[in-house]
Amino acid sequence: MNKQERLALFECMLRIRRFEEDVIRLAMAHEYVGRQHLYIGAEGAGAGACLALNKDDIAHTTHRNHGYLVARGSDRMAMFAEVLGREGGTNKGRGGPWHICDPDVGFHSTSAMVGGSIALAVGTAYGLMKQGSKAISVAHFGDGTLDEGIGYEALNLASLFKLPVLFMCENNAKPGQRPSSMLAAKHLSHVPAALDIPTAAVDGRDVEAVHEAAKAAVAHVRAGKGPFFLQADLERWPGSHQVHAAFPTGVTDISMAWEPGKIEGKHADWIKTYDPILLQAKTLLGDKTATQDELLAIDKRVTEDTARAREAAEKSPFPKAEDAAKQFA
Amino acid sequence: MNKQERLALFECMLRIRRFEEDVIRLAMAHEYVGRQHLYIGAEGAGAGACLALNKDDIAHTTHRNHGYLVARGSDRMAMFAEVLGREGGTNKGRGGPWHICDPDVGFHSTSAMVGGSIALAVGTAYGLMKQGSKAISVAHFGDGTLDEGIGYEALNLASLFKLPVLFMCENNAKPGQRPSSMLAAKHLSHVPAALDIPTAAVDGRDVEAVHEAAKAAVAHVRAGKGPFFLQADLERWPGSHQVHAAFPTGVTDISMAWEPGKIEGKHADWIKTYDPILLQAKTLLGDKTATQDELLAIDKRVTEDTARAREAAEKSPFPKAEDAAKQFA
Amino acid sequence: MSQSSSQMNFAEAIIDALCVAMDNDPKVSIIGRGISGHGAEAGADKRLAPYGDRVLDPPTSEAAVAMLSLGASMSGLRMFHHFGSGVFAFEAWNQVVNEAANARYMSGGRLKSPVTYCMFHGLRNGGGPQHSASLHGGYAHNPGLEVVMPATPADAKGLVLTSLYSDNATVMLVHPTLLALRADVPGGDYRVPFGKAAVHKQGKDVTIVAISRQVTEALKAADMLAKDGISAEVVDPRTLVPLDEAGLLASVAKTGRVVVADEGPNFGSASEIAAVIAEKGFKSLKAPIMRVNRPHTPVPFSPDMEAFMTPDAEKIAAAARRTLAA
Amino acid sequence: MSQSSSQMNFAEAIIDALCVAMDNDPKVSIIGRGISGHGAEAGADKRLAPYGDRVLDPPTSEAAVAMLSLGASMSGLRMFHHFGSGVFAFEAWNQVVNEAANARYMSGGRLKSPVTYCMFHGLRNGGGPQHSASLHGGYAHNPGLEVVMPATPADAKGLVLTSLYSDNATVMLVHPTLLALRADVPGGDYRVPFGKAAVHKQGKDVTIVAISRQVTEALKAADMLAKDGISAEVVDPRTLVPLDEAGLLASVAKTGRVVVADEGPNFGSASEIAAVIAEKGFKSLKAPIMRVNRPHTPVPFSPDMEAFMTPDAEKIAAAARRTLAA
Ligand SMILES: Cc1ncc(C[n+]2csc(CCOP(=O)(O)OP(=O)(O)O)c2C)c(N)n1
Ligand SMILES: Cc1ncc(C[n+]2csc(CCOP(=O)(O)OP(=O)(O)O)c2C)c(N)n1
Ligand SMILES: [Mg+2]
Ligand SMILES: [Mg+2]
Repeated sequence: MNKQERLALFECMLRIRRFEEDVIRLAMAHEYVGRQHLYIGAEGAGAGACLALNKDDIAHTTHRNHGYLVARGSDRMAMFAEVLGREGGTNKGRGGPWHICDPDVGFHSTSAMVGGSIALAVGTAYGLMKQGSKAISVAHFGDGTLDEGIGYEALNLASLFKLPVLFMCENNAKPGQRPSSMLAAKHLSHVPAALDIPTAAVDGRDVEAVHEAAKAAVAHVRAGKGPFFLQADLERWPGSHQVHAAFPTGVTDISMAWEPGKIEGKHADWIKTYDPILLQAKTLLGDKTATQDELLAIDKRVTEDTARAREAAEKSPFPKAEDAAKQFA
Repeated sequence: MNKQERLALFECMLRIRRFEEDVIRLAMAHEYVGRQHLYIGAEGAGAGACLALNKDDIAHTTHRNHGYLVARGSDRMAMFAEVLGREGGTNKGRGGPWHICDPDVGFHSTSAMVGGSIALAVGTAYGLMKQGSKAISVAHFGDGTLDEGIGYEALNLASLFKLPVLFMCENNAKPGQRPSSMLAAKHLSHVPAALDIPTAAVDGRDVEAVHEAAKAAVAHVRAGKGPFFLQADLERWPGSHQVHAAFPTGVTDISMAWEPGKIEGKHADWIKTYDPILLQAKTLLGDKTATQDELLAIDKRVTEDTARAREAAEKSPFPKAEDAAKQFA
Repeated sequence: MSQSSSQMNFAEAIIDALCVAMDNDPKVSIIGRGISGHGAEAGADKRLAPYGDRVLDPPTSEAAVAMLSLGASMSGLRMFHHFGSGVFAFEAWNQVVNEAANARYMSGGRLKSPVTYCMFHGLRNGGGPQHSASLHGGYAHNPGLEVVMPATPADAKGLVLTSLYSDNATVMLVHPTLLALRADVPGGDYRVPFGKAAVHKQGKDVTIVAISRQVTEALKAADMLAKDGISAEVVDPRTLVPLDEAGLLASVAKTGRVVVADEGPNFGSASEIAAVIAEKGFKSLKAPIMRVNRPHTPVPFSPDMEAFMTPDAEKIAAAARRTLAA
Repeated sequence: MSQSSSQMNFAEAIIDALCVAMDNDPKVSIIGRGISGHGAEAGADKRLAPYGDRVLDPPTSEAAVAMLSLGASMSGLRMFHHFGSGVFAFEAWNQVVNEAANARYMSGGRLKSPVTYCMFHGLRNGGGPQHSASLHGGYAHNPGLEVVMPATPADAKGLVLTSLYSDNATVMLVHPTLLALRADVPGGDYRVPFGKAAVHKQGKDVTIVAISRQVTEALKAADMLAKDGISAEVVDPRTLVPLDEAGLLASVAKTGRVVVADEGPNFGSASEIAAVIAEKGFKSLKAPIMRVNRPHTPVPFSPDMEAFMTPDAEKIAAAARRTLAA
């Protein structure tokens, strides 16, 4: 990968991180309704996969969807506005944070039902195939999807009809803490493999490894060889299910990549070992691909853009309450 | 296996065959409502498996359920009465032929939903385990059950919680004719195997082979080693989905086992190659375990018992129509 | 190619509508088999053979297959999805009432979901407890879906075509005992508007609101009543969502008496129609609103018991007489 | 061990009932987690810890897990099964409405199916289109199930215990916004009979029939109305199936005016209650039957829009005034 590509991955992860941090700020500043499902800590998987797609490829995501949309360039002001239920939101405030929808950047319905996105993505793949499109379909989902029978059914349909769909599974199941899946399979990939779907697994912390694996998987699917199951293994971010707005691992300070002494607190180990952004920053510096100043400059730009979008969203109006009863004809 | 065991298997298969033939006669004689799902042709699998169970083991079946109930000694008069919707039926006429229920011989609810029996059987296994019973649970189902997500979920639950359940799968899927399952797996057993469940496959035509395999599988489950998946491969009987009462392969004449010349008609090949009763008759005669007269004597007795039960059922009364609106408190 | 107006049965009318749509629009695609049922009318399906892989026979995976149709519809196809027996669609309940129903609204109108979920419903002779459910009330109860219930071959054709060209998810419920019903059916791209009730018979003494197969029974009941000099009006809403409240209320304003005939259990369509009239038509009511629907227990297999559960012309006529006596 | 009559919140009352049942009967077993919800009341679940593996935390496989509970109940256990958000139970719709609902009847009464399916329902602040469904109307529509909806901590305890000891499958729907509600709750094995409405407030001018959370809103509305000298009676059926028709009709006979308050959409519980009164209570009616329930569209996330969708005291009081003006 050349410098430009690698920095693009870095910037993409930062965009996601700063976006989610601002979602937490919104939740603190406004009487925020609904539960947050943040993408912090999974940026390596999301950025690595999304940057391997073409603009016209269509993805379906779960309720933990912000990262993918930011990665593919959805308007952040409209996304923040949706998080706040404003008329200017991606879904005019009707959907809310779990259902952000942006066909302009290749996102159709996002389902908050475990097992929803994988089956919709199979349907999109069917639709693309029937319409003779060169685009492919992508399902972003977590290991929990394989607990649901519909996840299994969807894999079977894709394999049976050789549909152009990439199954992008983020596995953060972990014995000990209640995992998000309880599968008797010794390895998640045994399920797609049993249904004759080729699989690969990659360390989700390593954005560059994910990106390479995703490019190969996308090539397989685009070549008409049928579905592919790519699994990115992750360590759940301590705040990934938080009910109340908080920064359990603090606001990310990328200089921790070169000043590890700054890392502290009860989740210091997670930050040191699992933060994909700090990890890539280290590699970029390590092999002299980038300087600290370059990384800080990217961060400054991203942070400011994000804040501007958030502030615009906060000022934007709510929809008219009585329009709730209007269907879209 | 000693002579007694082998003849018991033979008689059990005949009981099933003569019962189903009389169901066809009932359907011809009465304005029969509902569709028939007959067990003809699968007797090798049903008899072989059921005779490996203890009386207190509990089974759940699909709508193709007659064979198992007959095999385990359910009162045939009450079964015929249920097929006719009479008050004296196993379910007081409320359930009908697809739902025959007889707890006295170890049959709880039979579901007509594909995927129903397997999941109920897992629940029964859970209940037996919690109550410290030595009995095991059995799910009788067809390959179609693995098309349903709930089939996969049920397998996962059984494996996760090491439940005492035998998965007895009758596989009659066949490329060419529309199969009863459309699974991308190269082999059905890859699905339970992916979920870490031990599996075995056996030729469902060979009642003695099924019986040996079932005994081993039952021993595994009863020993507390968790679930086992046993697959019996079958060739679908030409009438297995018939809408109108008919004898596509004629009324079985066991002397065809020694006078193959009698076999004729458009389904002669099925009769020659796949009728488990004629096949076992040949082996029993071949190794001199039984004489033609012994087999004919068994058949005469079974046929007469069955006819008596059928005639009694035909004379039995219908329930009071208005009782339909009464729940069972 | 579709024929010009001609006699055909209900099953043929549905297939005719699908052929018209597929001929006019390459984006129309079908999932399912046995669309004409398993009886004598099943042959109608043969007309679909020439469309090859535009008709997909799916595995027995109702939930994922329902989502396949929904996802495909979002990506530009117009999907006609047939579940077979409606009870199989229970396996895809979340996918229809919580995914498809919300898809368009939830996106702020940015996504279209032109998918039509079709299925057989109701008491069908020997279905027994697990194959006799009425599903229309349940679908209508979940906002976001359009719910349509043709009672005649012409409406079957017209509602299939209107459903296919609606950008919201639609559920169409067909009573298997209607498949053989023959009548005149308009040719070509014939559409029946949603939310417009059909008055099958004018009358002045009592309004019989009937749905799906009960329309046939209501018309029989009207004939029985006519013999006693009672003039019954038979109104069929045709679509439950949207519901033509004005149409129903207009009839009630004329007659002042109402019988609602629907096969479904309580907490359903008959309840809703009665409730709407009790709220918005109260002033014109001269007598209690009678419902003729199934008793609130599972459906037994035993034939006489099933008949006891099933609304029919006699029961409707008796209810009409009760309102007139009240 | 259960306390003698004492103040506790709704969540604690449910847990108390479960502890009483498990202490008295080794066959009682629980499937699920988060029975007390995710709010401040969640702590109540801690009382279940000592029961160890009599409480099973299942995978996210709603359909098969629902059948696990049903099968286990047939084999002798008394199962309390909690789905969490009711919308997740949509994934097990067939298993509850077509398997559990029919199990006992279909067997001719030979099988028992003592399983209680519990879940959270309704508009809960920010649930958005996919997490705000009302499910009670849908369950009540499918015959064979008993459907119970506690509105007070005492009823929550008493209905849990009655459900556990019923040999038919029961569905219990809990409104998450009620979990913190505190009130006096009887100790020990306290049972609330099915099919017996509770009159929370006597009145003579108008009957407000309210369910679940709407009981609280109806009582607030009654206070508002009292200020204008309007005397409202607040009746809570408590169980939808069986429905205490006589109890509702007795109140209507007294007041002649009715408002039905229910969060659910049309074609549901409010419809059924209105229909029953329009048929069997018609003679006593002086005015149209008003329903206060949610508009028939999906539920938007935007807070003011959600509030617009949600029935509350103001809307109930306004409806009551309309019936009195009519
Ligand atoms: C059908 C359904 N059942 C249950 C839930 C509740 N739920 C929300 S998130 C979640 C865990 C999902 O795990 P996974 O898909 O791996 O995502 P993760 O949270 O691990 O990123 C569950 C069970 C749901 N949303 N949908
Ligand atoms: C949930 C559900 N979907 C569809 C059906 C319709 N159906 C009845 S039998 C059958 C095939 C079942 O195949 P299998 O289980 O292998 O049994 P077989 O007929 O081959 O013995 C189907 C799909 C059903 N009964 N239930
Ligand atoms: Mg996960
Ligand atoms: Mg099969």
